[in-house]
Amino acid sequence: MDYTLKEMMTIMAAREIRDGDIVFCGTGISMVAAMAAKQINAPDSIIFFETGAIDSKLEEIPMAVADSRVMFGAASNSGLLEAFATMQNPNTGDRIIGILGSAQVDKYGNLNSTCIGDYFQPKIRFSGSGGACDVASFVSRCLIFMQHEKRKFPVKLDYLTSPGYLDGPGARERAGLKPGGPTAVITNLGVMYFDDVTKEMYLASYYPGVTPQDILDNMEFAVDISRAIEAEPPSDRELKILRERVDPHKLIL
Amino acid sequence: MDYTLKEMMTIMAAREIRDGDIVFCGTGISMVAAMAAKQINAPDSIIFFETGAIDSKLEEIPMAVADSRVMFGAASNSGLLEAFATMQNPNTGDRIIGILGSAQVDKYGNLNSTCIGDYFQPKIRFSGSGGACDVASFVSRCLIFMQHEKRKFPVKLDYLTSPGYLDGPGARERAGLKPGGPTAVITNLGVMYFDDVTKEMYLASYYPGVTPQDILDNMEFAVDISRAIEAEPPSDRELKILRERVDPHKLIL
Amino acid sequence: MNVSQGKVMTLEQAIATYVTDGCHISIGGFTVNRNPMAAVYEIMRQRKKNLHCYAHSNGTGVDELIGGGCISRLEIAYGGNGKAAPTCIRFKSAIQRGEILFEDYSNYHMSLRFHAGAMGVPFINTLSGLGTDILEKWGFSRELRAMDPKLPDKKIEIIDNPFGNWGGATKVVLVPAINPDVTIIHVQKADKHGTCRIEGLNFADIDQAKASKHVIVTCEEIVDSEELREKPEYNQIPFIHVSAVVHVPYGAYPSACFNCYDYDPIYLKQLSTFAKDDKLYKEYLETFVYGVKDHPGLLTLVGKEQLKMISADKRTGYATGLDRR
Amino acid sequence: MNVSQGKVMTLEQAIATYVTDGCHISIGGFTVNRNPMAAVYEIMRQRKKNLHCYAHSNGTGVDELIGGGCISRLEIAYGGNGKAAPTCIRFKSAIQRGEILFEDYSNYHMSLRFHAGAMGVPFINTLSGLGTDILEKWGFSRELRAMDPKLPDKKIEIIDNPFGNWGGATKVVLVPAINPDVTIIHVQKADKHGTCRIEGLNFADIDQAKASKHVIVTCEEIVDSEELREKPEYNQIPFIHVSAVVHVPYGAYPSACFNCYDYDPIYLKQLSTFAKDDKLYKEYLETFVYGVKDHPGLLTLVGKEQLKMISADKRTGYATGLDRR
Repeated sequence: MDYTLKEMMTIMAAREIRDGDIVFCGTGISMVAAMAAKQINAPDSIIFFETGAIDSKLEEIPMAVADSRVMFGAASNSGLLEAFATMQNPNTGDRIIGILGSAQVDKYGNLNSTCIGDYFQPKIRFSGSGGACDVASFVSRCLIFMQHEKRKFPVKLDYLTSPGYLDGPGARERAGLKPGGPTAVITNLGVMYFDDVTKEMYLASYYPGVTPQDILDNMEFAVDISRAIEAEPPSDRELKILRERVDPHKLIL
Repeated sequence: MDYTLKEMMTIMAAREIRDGDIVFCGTGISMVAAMAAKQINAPDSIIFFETGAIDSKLEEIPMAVADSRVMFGAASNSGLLEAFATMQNPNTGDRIIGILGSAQVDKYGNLNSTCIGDYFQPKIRFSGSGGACDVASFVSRCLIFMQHEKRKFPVKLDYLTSPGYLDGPGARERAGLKPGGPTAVITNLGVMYFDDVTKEMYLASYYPGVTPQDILDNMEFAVDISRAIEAEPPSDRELKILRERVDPHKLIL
Repeated sequence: MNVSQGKVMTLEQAIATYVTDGCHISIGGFTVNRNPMAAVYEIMRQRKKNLHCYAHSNGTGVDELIGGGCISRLEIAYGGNGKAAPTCIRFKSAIQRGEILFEDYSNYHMSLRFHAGAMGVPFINTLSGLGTDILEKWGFSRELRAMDPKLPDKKIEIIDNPFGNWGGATKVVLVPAINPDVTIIHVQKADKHGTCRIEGLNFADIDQAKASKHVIVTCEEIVDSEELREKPEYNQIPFIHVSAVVHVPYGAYPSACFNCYDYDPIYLKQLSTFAKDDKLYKEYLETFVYGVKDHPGLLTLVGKEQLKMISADKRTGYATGLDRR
Repeated sequence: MNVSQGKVMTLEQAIATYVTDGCHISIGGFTVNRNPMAAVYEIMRQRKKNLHCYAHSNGTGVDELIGGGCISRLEIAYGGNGKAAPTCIRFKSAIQRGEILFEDYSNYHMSLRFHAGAMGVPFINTLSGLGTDILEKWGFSRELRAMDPKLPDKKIEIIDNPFGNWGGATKVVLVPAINPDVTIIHVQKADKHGTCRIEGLNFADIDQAKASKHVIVTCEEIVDSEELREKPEYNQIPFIHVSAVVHVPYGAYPSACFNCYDYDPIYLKQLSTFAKDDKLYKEYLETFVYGVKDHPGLLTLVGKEQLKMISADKRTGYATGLDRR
């Protein structure tokens, strides 16, 4: 079956989600990925929003994390304070996997969603952290959605909004953060993981039709490509569920 | 009309409550005093419990601040965290008047509700602070109910559970507490206020049939009696409301 | 029953009384939901200036206040609106053009700062943001902070954990309390004394309200106190915190109000087109904000058809099947 | 729908699994309301020992656990029960005889400590207790604290306000977080996954539950998830925090459960008489606690008449006109 890049990215993210995971979702593709995981490979995962909704039914795709669609049929509706406490909490925090997007990511998985240029007089201003910095600070695993473009994978971020591995091994702990950190960067070309020892990004898989060199050409910094394999494209079953059950009105995909 | 000492004490306390006051109540006579004030002289006062009930209807007298009777018909039922925040809050805290009981009170209005004797091996152990220390720390005015007995008005407390004026003028501020502090000590013999300058307890009024000397005889420390007047006994109206509407079943009085 | 007589007033009166030029303000809601939009537009119509605004992710409301030129200083976690405008457009341009002073936080930072304000403590602590520029870059300088008694001396402080590594933390970030002069929230139900019942997510409305000196509640419905008092545990804000109660049906429009109506995708999409062009946005303001007398005036302009389209389904609380492309 | 299958179990099984000798425990409720009494009595029947108990004002439940010899260390704000026993009697005698290690806090201190535990921060701050012996006198010595990794190094810490006198505070008290091994609460309604709806005051149950590694929920009724999910904003504890769900009608008896039944003034009065005399209390335990197989056994002993007497009035949520002298 043919598939779009967005569908590929969604399925690659969904596959990272496991039964029992509590999935912190943003809007857009991250929400679709979480919904897809629940329908396809992790029925016992729990979708959860920073606005305070837990295990929402999501009969329709929400367009924002405060959309009334996240409130309907949830196990509990509370507020921001409770939602972030759930992430910082020693017992529930470890079960959470965050899904984030960003304007820039560096080789240690640090994210910038604040601005391009000087912070005080930016060339481009983005929305800012929202809950991203909090999630990245607290939870043990994070998936990051990115468009693979050179300027989005810079050597140095214009602004460090959300902590990845900061400046390398042990840096999170030295800064006072919980261990954990980013797990995977999922782009329109491939998927990158982080090395257990160096905490640097490396290419784990590239999509059919993409070469590792294509990927390197689209980043400011180089990554190890020696471990890369070609990614398994979405199966017919995965695509069918995605199209028919998750986003039938093509609101996001 | 004849009246009991308990009725006298209740009315003396009720008269200290003003319209607009948010009254923090404990159990027993303090609750009856708050209920009486609302029926008699301060209809626009608000009764409030550390358990989180605000403006409870109190169709029946509760026997504990967690009694289901405080939950019925309240404006809001929350929990301890919200209740104490209301007292520490800069906007609502100043409107609160606390009513406390205690095993001992010293001349600066500090209270002991923890133990007699050594803290670690006490001769008598009491219930401990509960919310008393919190209320005494936060709110701008406090009424204290006491039985007038020598051992209950000691020169030095066995344990300082709830802060009054600590060791005198400026001590609360030096300790880091909010200004405010105890307003009146209401006993079975009379009512004591605190001097604006020295922060020491002085006799403000004695009940009909009691002399200032009777009161001094029942305290370890001496207080200024030069400003004392005879207290106005409960009026017929006050007594009628107290008996017919506040505690018709004589659960407390 | 209580001292809260006389809190019910018109929106015009409530804004004129409690929102003064230069005051510190926060509004309730989140991105496209339960923003007190009627109040926001009234603030704009009354041409309030130099507001110091505290926002977590208060979306549309904050963006319009910026667009209307009402805000001069902004503490914010997220200037976005979901799909309608991933980055709020007037927010973005105001910052890029250097028109407002701004300072960035995370959503949890801002929630905790309101929580600290509501609790009456000077700060609260978290592990969020250690190692990031959110802690490093201060939008308000030390000099400005030292001069202005309404600003804390520092944006944040990091201290070592005085309890060793208790709780698994070696150090913590302290964020200072916020106590706004006024907070405006929009709720489904309130009584005339100001006790509120919020349906659906409460976002940070409760702490925002309790942290504030004055609270203006706009509501879909003013209900009898007795009705709310049948289930006191579902009334999140007791009347003691509230200064003004205003009955404003569709008071969150064009943002959503759970169980009442959805956000209006047509209005929001149009707005995001207008907002991208100064001239168009000016025309939009002249027509939709300054050009109407009050919120009912805006609703008339929008038309019954469009309001009917977003009316909430009883079962779901939103407009099921609404065309949101 | 989620990973919480298989949480429904018997009370015997839940206590045997999650309450182990020496573990750190807290129970829900306040003085005479919503104490998880069925669970308390089951703990006593299973002869659990050396529990480290965290209590604000958990009244009857804590007093019985002390009476049953289950508790060796106690952090507490208030050992009292309202009118039935202004000072809890077995608590009082255990302390006077030096039978347990204890440490005093205020109710807000304990609430904040659970709140910090639920939030995942090492401490939280307040102005309460400055200048008092609650901060001065430590029940657990520095030596004991240094030896036991489950205790913080210090009872409390006082620090200067790093933000000057922001918030009107020059210094603050820091109280360390509590993260119990297990918390037991009794609620009116829960689903089989553990999502809870508490009616009436929640006391500190929510933070106590969220701060704990394991949570045992006993409930009057196990209801369908769909029923609870119709009003998610009224479900205070989502299932992700809960380990065990046990259906125990009258599970708070002899304490009250709002909307279900009142406290039993006869039982409590009798209990306070028994508790004052070691021999009588021993007989009481043999008959009412160890002498019955389970909670239904206790209820049978008490008798239907007495239960009927305390059954809650639909309008008020308590037993209107109950003879409570």
